[in-house]
Amino acid sequence: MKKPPHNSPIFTRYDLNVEDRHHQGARKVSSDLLLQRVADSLVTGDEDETCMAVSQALNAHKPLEIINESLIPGMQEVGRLWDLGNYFLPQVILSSDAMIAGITLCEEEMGHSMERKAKVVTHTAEGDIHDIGMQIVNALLRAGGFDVISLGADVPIEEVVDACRIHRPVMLTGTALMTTTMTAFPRIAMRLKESGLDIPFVCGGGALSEEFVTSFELGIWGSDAAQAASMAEDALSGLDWRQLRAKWNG
Amino acid sequence: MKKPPHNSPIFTRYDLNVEDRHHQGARKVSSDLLLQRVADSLVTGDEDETCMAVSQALNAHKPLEIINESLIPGMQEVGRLWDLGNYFLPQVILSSDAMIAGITLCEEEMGHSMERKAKVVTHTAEGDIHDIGMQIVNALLRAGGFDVISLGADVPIEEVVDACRIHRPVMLTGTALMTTTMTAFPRIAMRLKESGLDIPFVCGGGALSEEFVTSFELGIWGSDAAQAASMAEDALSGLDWRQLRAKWNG
Amino acid sequence: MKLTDSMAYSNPQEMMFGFAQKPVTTRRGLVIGGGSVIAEIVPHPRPGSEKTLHTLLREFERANGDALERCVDIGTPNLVLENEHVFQMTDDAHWGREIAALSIRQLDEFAEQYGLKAAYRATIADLRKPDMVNIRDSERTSKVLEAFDACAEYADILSIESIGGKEIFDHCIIRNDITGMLFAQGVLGSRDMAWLWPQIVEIADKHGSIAGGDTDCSQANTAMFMAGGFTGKALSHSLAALSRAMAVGNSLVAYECGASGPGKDCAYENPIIKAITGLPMSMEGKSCACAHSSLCGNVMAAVCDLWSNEAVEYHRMFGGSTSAVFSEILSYDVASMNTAIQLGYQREYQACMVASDRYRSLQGFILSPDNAWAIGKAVVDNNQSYYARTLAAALTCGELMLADPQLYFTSYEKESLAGYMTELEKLPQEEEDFIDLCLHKYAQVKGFLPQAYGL
Amino acid sequence: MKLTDSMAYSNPQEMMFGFAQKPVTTRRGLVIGGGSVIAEIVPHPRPGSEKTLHTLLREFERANGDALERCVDIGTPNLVLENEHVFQMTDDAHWGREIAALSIRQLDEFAEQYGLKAAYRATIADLRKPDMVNIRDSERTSKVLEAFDACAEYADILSIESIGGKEIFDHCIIRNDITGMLFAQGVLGSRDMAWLWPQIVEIADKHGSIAGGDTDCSQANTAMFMAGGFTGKALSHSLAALSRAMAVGNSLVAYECGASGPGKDCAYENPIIKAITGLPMSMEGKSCACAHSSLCGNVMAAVCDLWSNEAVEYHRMFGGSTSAVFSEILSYDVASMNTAIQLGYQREYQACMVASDRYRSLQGFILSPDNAWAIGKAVVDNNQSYYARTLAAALTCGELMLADPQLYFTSYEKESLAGYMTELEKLPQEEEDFIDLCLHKYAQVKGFLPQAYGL
Ligand code: B12
Ligand code: B12
Repeated sequence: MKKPPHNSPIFTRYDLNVEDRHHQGARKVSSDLLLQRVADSLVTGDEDETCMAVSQALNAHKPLEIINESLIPGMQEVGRLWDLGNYFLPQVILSSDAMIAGITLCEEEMGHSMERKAKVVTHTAEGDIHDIGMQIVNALLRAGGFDVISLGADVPIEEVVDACRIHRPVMLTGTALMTTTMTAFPRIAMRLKESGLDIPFVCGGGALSEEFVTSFELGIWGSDAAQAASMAEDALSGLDWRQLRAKWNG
Repeated sequence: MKKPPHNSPIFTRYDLNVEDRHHQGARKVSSDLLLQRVADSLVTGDEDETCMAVSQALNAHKPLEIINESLIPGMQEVGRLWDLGNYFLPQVILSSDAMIAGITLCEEEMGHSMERKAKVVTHTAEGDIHDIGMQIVNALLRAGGFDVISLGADVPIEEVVDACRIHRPVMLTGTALMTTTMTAFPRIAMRLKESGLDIPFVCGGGALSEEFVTSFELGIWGSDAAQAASMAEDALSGLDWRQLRAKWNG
Repeated sequence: MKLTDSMAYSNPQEMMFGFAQKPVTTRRGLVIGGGSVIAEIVPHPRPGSEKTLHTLLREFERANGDALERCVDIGTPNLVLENEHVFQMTDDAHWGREIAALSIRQLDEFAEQYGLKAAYRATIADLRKPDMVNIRDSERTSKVLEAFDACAEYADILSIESIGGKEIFDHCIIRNDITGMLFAQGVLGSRDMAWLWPQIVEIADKHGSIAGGDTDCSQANTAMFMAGGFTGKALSHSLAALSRAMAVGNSLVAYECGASGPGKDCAYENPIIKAITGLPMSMEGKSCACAHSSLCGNVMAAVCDLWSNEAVEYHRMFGGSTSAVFSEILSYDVASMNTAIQLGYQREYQACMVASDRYRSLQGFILSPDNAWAIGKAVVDNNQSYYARTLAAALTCGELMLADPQLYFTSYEKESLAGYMTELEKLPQEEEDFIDLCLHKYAQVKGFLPQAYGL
Repeated sequence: MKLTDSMAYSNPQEMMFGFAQKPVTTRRGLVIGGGSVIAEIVPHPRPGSEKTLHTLLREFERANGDALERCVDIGTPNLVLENEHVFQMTDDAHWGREIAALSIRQLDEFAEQYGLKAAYRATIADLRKPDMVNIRDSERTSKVLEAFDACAEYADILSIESIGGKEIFDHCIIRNDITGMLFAQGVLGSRDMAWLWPQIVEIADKHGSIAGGDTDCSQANTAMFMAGGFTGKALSHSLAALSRAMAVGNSLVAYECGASGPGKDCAYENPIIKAITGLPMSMEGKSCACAHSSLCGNVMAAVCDLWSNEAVEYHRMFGGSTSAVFSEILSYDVASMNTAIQLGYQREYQACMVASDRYRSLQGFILSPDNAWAIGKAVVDNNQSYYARTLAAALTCGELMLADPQLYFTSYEKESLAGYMTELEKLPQEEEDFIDLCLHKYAQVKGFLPQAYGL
């Protein structure tokens, strides 16, 4: 079958145009070789290597040191590369898996689990089984140091409200990919208001629009899972839903 | 340039498929030759011929007779052929022009204008100059024997409300072809309610949907100009906007 | 002014999509009609967004941005972005200017960041409704010209859908009165364009913008739209086809006044205009179903240089906003045409587009390149007057339809067409006589103001 | 069950849109794959309309009616109308039945009144989310089967987008884990279809309906969708391409169990399936941009038998409802393909569709007929096991991409692809060994239930 001449005006490979526009590697996070090795293993997202590196480091360092001076800064590097557009999603997920494994080791050593920043409840709308978006959100929130209580997919409204009543999270997230299921969110928001729970409710998922989410109280629209952690940070720092909406939407 | 073989599965000429499905001519409306000639001239939509036929008939018949026994029944035949799908729009418009000319002659003879069924106010939405739909509606309402007060295109809300206050029509119509102008209709309806004018407000035009029009009080959705006259008849016979909506929408 | 007396193309076979005899290059270096077809996307603001300049700017920022982003995401090399003014943008030139400026900023960002080559077309709204104002001398008239001046600063291309003759046309179209339509389209419309377009061209030149072109949308498209599909009962398709042919006499004037193309998408007479002028033309067909249905969805692509969706209201769909979705559909439409050119299969591809619709409908038939060219030929061979060439276009159009045995008519269409032809054949030779006849016949039409046409 | 060991087409040049080796005829006499391409329109109900059966019926009545009306208005000879079940229609079989019955009534009315030939496809929603229920034995499982039985009474064609393996796939896709994706698509998905499809075929036969086919939408389309366009950063395009190739091992099972086609529109693996089976396939590309974007909008038409919009939510546009608008767009798309066939230009036309996207993206490249055929060949040549053929599909797909110098990669894509290939090459020979490996590796994945796959 005939083929068009090279460089014909049929399409443009913009991915090649912008390639290595911003090429950058991970930065060094520690002068200590053992700690740097832990960080490196995170950056490559190699869970086994992370576990080995952490156990080694535990001979010379306190668990908390390892967490604060290699695992967390290492993960921050990963986040930076992702923000830069150098890293793709799976790299971030793998790093976060590795970090969690590393932290678990440290926690065993400490004999108690480390202090998480705060609780975040996540779920996928009732009647909706499209939960990949939520899974990404979960991973990125965990990577950000939050205690994620994920209710899973197709979660009844009541269950969501109860979970908020019990856990008092700094933030609630919802994912919906169907216009026929997203209608659950305003109802959840209403029930939360009724129960006096003014929790910022970040809603995302293919079906949602900024218009829709900002049309009900508590609602903040999330266009990209990558925003989840920073939004939780904001909530943690005391911004209420109106302030979050003002900052992230519009 | 190559042509495809005849009857190839590229398209189907459905217009030919259904052609002369329902072929019918106009029915006789009067045994009186002069009156029938008037009716015939209407059916062919020949205004000059109608005028001649009417002046002739006036020698033998009372003006009101001519109106009631040839002009009106003749126009009814036209309406019937249009409903059957035998007649196209222009044929109806021309017949209605002819009828109006004929009636004018009779009125001159009577020395006073004939009793119209009732008043109907028509307009095209503020900011909208798409008024052909309205022009069709005007012609068909006149053909139906109604006294049409047409405010024209791009009519300010206040003007519409005032016209209703002054004329107290049995029905108000609005036409809008732009989604950016149709928003005037709910506001008109509201102002009418405020002024205690519960006039059925039939809204049509490419931009409108049944959902939209039935979302505000007084609103009745008109999908086709051909409905206007029958709707006015219903209003005249005492149906209120709710009953009209129930009958024509949903 | 001397009317065009020759064809740019010596025969229809020379005409091909993506190629115009006189390509146009925008100030951003986008070449139109220079060997490839380019998508022209037209987003339309949602109701309510026109309430304030701020909300309308936001709306266009979104709609334009979504279109540009989608083009980058799927690899569309070039794009023309058109904003058809809503009332407010022309009524207040400041609005038009701000939105043009915004759009240009967006275009330049994408050019800078990705290398996407694009152009911006501003289509001013013709607010001069003839039965409401004196189209040559009214506040609305000056507003239209101010809007042109304001947008020309930024826009790569300027257009309008002028509505001269519309008051007569509307009166006649619903009365099956082809004489009046000929008067409205051929005489009044042409005279209005001859008055309006030199001013537009001057404004464009002053700002280094391109005077694109005009369309007889207000008349021929009303006819096409009312004739509708195979179940339509509002108008005969033959009248709509004749109205299309008569549109040429009208739209051609813009180019005779110095418009250089790309012509306006909704001008379905553009295949004829291109045959005459050799200028690049924007056209629309199947992928403008979002704006209105047509019976010539494929054939319209046969000789297009830009390929448009006419207008789509900004809304979410599962696949993104309508602006993104239709950019993608248009992009792939033109990609296959450009591939055909690259592979040397453009003739075969064109034949498929034409044969798809040639006998589907009268509109499709007369807009097939060969017939379009023949109508154009009649226009230039009868250049004694606007009237003469418009009448010739209509007569030739009718003869072409009657001559092809593969083109079937319902009995109603056959009768109608016969009727129109006899009516046309009975019309006077000279323009003056025709004008006198019409001035008398239509004196009573609401809002008709002969002076507004210099009559 | 013995796995397919031969190709229906002895070479890719034999494959052409509109022609399937084994055409299918519906109970209404519509022939699919018999020499012309037919549009498949898929309207989707608006949010809120699912509240009651009454409102949902009204919604589909409108959406279906608009599509049929538009086809008559523009002269579309044939149509396939698909309703993709929303949750409620499958959850309560009565709803599914009522809507199927209504749709059939509408089809028959139009056939009677105008002679429009159409068919109705009911696509049942697969509610058996593996990490929530035992997909072989749960209330949802029986509901799915009941829905099939209820709709088979009326529907001309039955389909489903089954989701076996999805729990593992979702876990692995976001972890760049191709081994797990191979397990999910090749082993789990295939075993689920082998369990599910004989039951569907039996139901279809009982009612004289057609068991259309399945799709790996739940997996390969998730990958394609996440890889996105040229600015996407969620997933590598090479992984999405490999996932597409692996989808064949999965979707093919439905046909091995007796499904006869037309395959499901969203199965972008269908060109490969058609090469293997010779059955008619529904495909989607540029005109399903309303449902999602893609980098293979034209090439997907190269060997399609039905041409679909995947799904469009019912809404008003200027040109009518989305259902009418997309029926018109699809109608003209297929009209030009059918014209090409009639003129004998189908090869040239096909070449344009293919060359438009062949080097635009990896997905477009591997779905070009020649590559699709080659991947199919690898599948049938390695029919020892589901695992073996799926692995072969992936490896061949990777080799094809690496072998063509005109196909460019970003460095990230190059690295990624190299990585996947080495990982695949290291995998065990035998299916049992692979299964053991995976049962161990993914034992901890939330909701993974080996017994649900007979493991
Ligand atoms: C994969 C897929 C499936 C998979 C889902 C697997 C899974 N576990 O998720 C399967 C096969 C199971 C499936 C089933 C169905 N699907 Co489906 N599916 C898709 C598809 C192709 C891709 C969705 C996806 O995974 N996207 C990738 C993820 C990552 O995107 P995302 O979730 O939106 O998340 C991103 C952002 O939104 C954001 N985000 C998301 N959540 C949050 C939260 C926070 C806090 C923040 C900050 C950000 C954020 O972050 C992510 C990016 O970083 C879409 C196509 C489309 N156009 O969307 C259809 C689609 C969603 N499905 C659709 C349909 C109709 C169905 C079915 C009903 C089909 C059927 N008849 O069987 C069933 C649904 C059954 C049910 N009750 O849910 C329709 C929905 C139509 C509608 N009503 O809106 C779509 C749109 C396809 C279409 N065009 O018709 N589907
Ligand atoms: C002809 C036309 C024009 C003509 C109008 C001439 C005239 N005097 O009407 C002209 C050229 C002037 C024009 C101008 C413009 N137009 Co214009 N125009 C059209 C077009 C092509 C056809 C409209 C038409 O005549 N239809 C035929 C009539 C008979 O249909 P109808 O009015 O709907 O009436 C039928 C039914 O609705 C019903 N009906 C109507 N009223 C009533 C009332 C009652 C009581 C009942 C019972 C029934 C009923 O009966 C009729 C059938 O029997 C449409 C295309 C489209 N898709 O609609 C665009 C369209 C309406 N125009 C459009 C636009 C954007 C414009 C402009 C802004 C373009 C510009 N930038 O210049 C300007 C508008 C300026 C302004 N402020 O109004 C858009 C509107 C977009 C939107 N926001 O919704 C459309 C939809 C085109 C598009 N796809 O973008 N236009």
